[in-house]
Amino acid sequence: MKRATKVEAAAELIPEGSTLLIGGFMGVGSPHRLIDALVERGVGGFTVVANDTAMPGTGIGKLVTAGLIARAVVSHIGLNPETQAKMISGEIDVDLVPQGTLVERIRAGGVGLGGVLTATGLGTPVEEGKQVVEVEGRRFLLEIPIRGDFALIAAKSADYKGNLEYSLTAHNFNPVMALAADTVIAEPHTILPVGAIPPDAVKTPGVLVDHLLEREH
Amino acid sequence: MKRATKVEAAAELIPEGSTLLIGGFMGVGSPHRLIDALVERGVGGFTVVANDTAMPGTGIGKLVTAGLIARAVVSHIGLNPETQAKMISGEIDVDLVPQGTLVERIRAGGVGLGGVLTATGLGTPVEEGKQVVEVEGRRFLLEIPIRGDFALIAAKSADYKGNLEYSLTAHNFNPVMALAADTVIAEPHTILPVGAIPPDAVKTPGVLVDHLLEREH
Amino acid sequence: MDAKEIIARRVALEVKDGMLVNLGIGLPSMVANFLPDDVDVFFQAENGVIGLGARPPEGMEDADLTDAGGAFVTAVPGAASIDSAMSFGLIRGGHLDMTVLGGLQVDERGYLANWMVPGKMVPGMGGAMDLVAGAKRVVVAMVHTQKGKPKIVPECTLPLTALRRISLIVTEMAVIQPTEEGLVLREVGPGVTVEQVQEATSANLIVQDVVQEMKLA
Amino acid sequence: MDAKEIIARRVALEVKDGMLVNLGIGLPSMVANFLPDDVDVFFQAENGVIGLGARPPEGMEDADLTDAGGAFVTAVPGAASIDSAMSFGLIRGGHLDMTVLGGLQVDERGYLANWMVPGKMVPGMGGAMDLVAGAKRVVVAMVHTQKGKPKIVPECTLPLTALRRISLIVTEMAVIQPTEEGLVLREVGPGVTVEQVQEATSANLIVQDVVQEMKLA
Repeated sequence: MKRATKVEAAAELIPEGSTLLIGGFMGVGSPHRLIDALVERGVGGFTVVANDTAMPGTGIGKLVTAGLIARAVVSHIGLNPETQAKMISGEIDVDLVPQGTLVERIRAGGVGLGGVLTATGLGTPVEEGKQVVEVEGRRFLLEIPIRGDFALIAAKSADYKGNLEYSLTAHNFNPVMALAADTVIAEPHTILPVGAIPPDAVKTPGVLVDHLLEREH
Repeated sequence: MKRATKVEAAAELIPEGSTLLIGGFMGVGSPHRLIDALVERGVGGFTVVANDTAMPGTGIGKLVTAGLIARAVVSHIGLNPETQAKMISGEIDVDLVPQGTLVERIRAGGVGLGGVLTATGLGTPVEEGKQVVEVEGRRFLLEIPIRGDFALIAAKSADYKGNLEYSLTAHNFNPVMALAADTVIAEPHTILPVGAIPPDAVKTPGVLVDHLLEREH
Repeated sequence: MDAKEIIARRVALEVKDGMLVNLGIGLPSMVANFLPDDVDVFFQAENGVIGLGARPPEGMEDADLTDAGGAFVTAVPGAASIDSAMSFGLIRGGHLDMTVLGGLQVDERGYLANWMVPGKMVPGMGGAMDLVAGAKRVVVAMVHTQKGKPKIVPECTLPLTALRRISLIVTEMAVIQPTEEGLVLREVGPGVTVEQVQEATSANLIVQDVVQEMKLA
Repeated sequence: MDAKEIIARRVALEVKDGMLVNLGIGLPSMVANFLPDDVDVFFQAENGVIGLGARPPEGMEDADLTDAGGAFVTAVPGAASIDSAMSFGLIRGGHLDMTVLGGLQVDERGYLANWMVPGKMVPGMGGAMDLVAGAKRVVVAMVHTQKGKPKIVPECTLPLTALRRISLIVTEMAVIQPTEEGLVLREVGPGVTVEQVQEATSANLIVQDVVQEMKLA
């Protein structure tokens, strides 16, 4: 059983310089209350692994504005001019990863694979510095796992065992990130009694979740 | 939209010598009506990729008894003495693959990865003939994708778009196999009207399913 | 009819019944407006929905249902929610029948560059590299020239998106098919001559006997 | 108390509150019967359920809810259904706190052989290789000797299950901990002497000053 945590207490768990896997796609399905609490607290130097940095004023964009990100491993920063400016000024080190490769690298980190082979990125700048492996005459890039110290994920609902359900396009990176961090903090919209989520509806088993945020007021 | 197919017509689609991915774990979650139709029809020489060969009289065990399997790529044959006897007599060529590696190889085949690296099997007979890849000082086996000509899968329910839901431990290999074959034939217990399965409950999107078996009578 | 509408209408004719299609943000997304009523397709957005529908009526938006550009959408009956691993599993695994993307350059090899202009625009590749590497058909929908400068060039000077020959280029001036032999001019735009296309194109175009005028949906 | 009950009771003491535990078929599955009431654990079966419960009352079996041996089970409140990819993702990814398996041989390196006897028994490795390679703790539960022949040996003569030093051996005669230095005898069974353990063991045992008698749950 997991007692629900106050958002400020959850933010306090995260030391300066941690690697954070943060769910969401352009802010949809991001853990917004946790992000606000991190901004409020002001401790940073984070490496953030996420699909994107959203827009200024939204989701991960707030962490960018607050200057809490030292490094971003993302597929896209096109809609956040602040991230682009901070990349050019050298304030944020940006590592661009193809979206499908990013999610597979995080999955590999979560399910104990030593790496995966993909044709995505061959013949592009993504290939630089990577091992190329040939399988049955075809060339592939070897992409290695990514793990986080913390995964900060959002969910539609949880139960007090930590089982999670997600909603529509708010799934995105959340279920995979729940596998790939030492400590998983989940921010559900609502928390249900144990037994209220049918086994077949669970997308993230509660055993993966370390901390559950209090439900919204 | 997919018109539901009679089981005999579905079995007729499958040529002699095809590679079949067949869902199920000790017969639980196997496409039992399809298997019965294949036995009835008697065309064989199949390569069967599955978790196991169940028991005589159950699921894939019926294909073994009927002599329709030329090669089996499975993790376990311990509970089917017929498979063991046919392996020893040379009638069935058995390729034993660790269960977690088997499901990742099928997934790789389905999601377009050129292979995955795993520590499972290192230092065991599974390592024989395989490429060993070093990543950050650790050794891994390179395991290559598996695909089928057909995937024969079972589901709890479908809609007429082919969207599938699964039940409890009848999930097992079915959702992954649905990704990894040229032609996917799904055998649901029931078929619902389009729209009756909520988007968040769909585990296999209908776009992956080519043929839907008529519901049970 | 403006250039973008010509392009969108022509691309719409490439969409066939039963396809799973991904439309990029911007011009490509206009294609959905010009599909014949009898074409039954599923639109996929890489952020995780199969069965993307039109914009919702005002007041009926859902924060958890957006397209890959973050715009509110609806879900058609039979839609499925998927996470990013499944979304890109479908893309990279060849389950996507067609993707329509914008382009900065396409060259005589049929290679596309569409994700960065070094020193000027580094938005990140997002899902583009996976889409181009993995989709069954890749259709590039773009205006023929950029400020008078040809975008269809002998060899891309911008970083490539993938080492994969795309399937078709549709501009307001021409339909061009990359082949092993080079770029074949298939159709010209309304009122456009072959000579005008050649003038606006720095790549060599293979002109066969019959070059038809575009049909428009 | 027979040998198997001694082993099961002793292993039960290794199960701590909050753990995710996989129990193998046969002897290991008996461990569930001896857990203290105040220990809140989830049992996982590799065929795809987290939160395995006791056998159902007669007439309340469900064909889609079995353990990895195919026996009918129930699901506790808060259970989750998972497919084989997730099941082995949890196992290989280090999310399983403990696995209890049977053994044919364990050697001074702490290596386990438990899946085949060449020329005699080739059931396949099933999930054993992934479990031993991936679980946080691997406990081998087995009778101390096989027809009088030691099973704890200097070096395994049977094919290994994994290149991983297991965590603990529990027999009816002893609790032995494999370490970098070798096999340390931690406890003796009820009424068993250190000398009797040494006689029944062909591997070298490190015997420290204090060897306690097993406590039994």
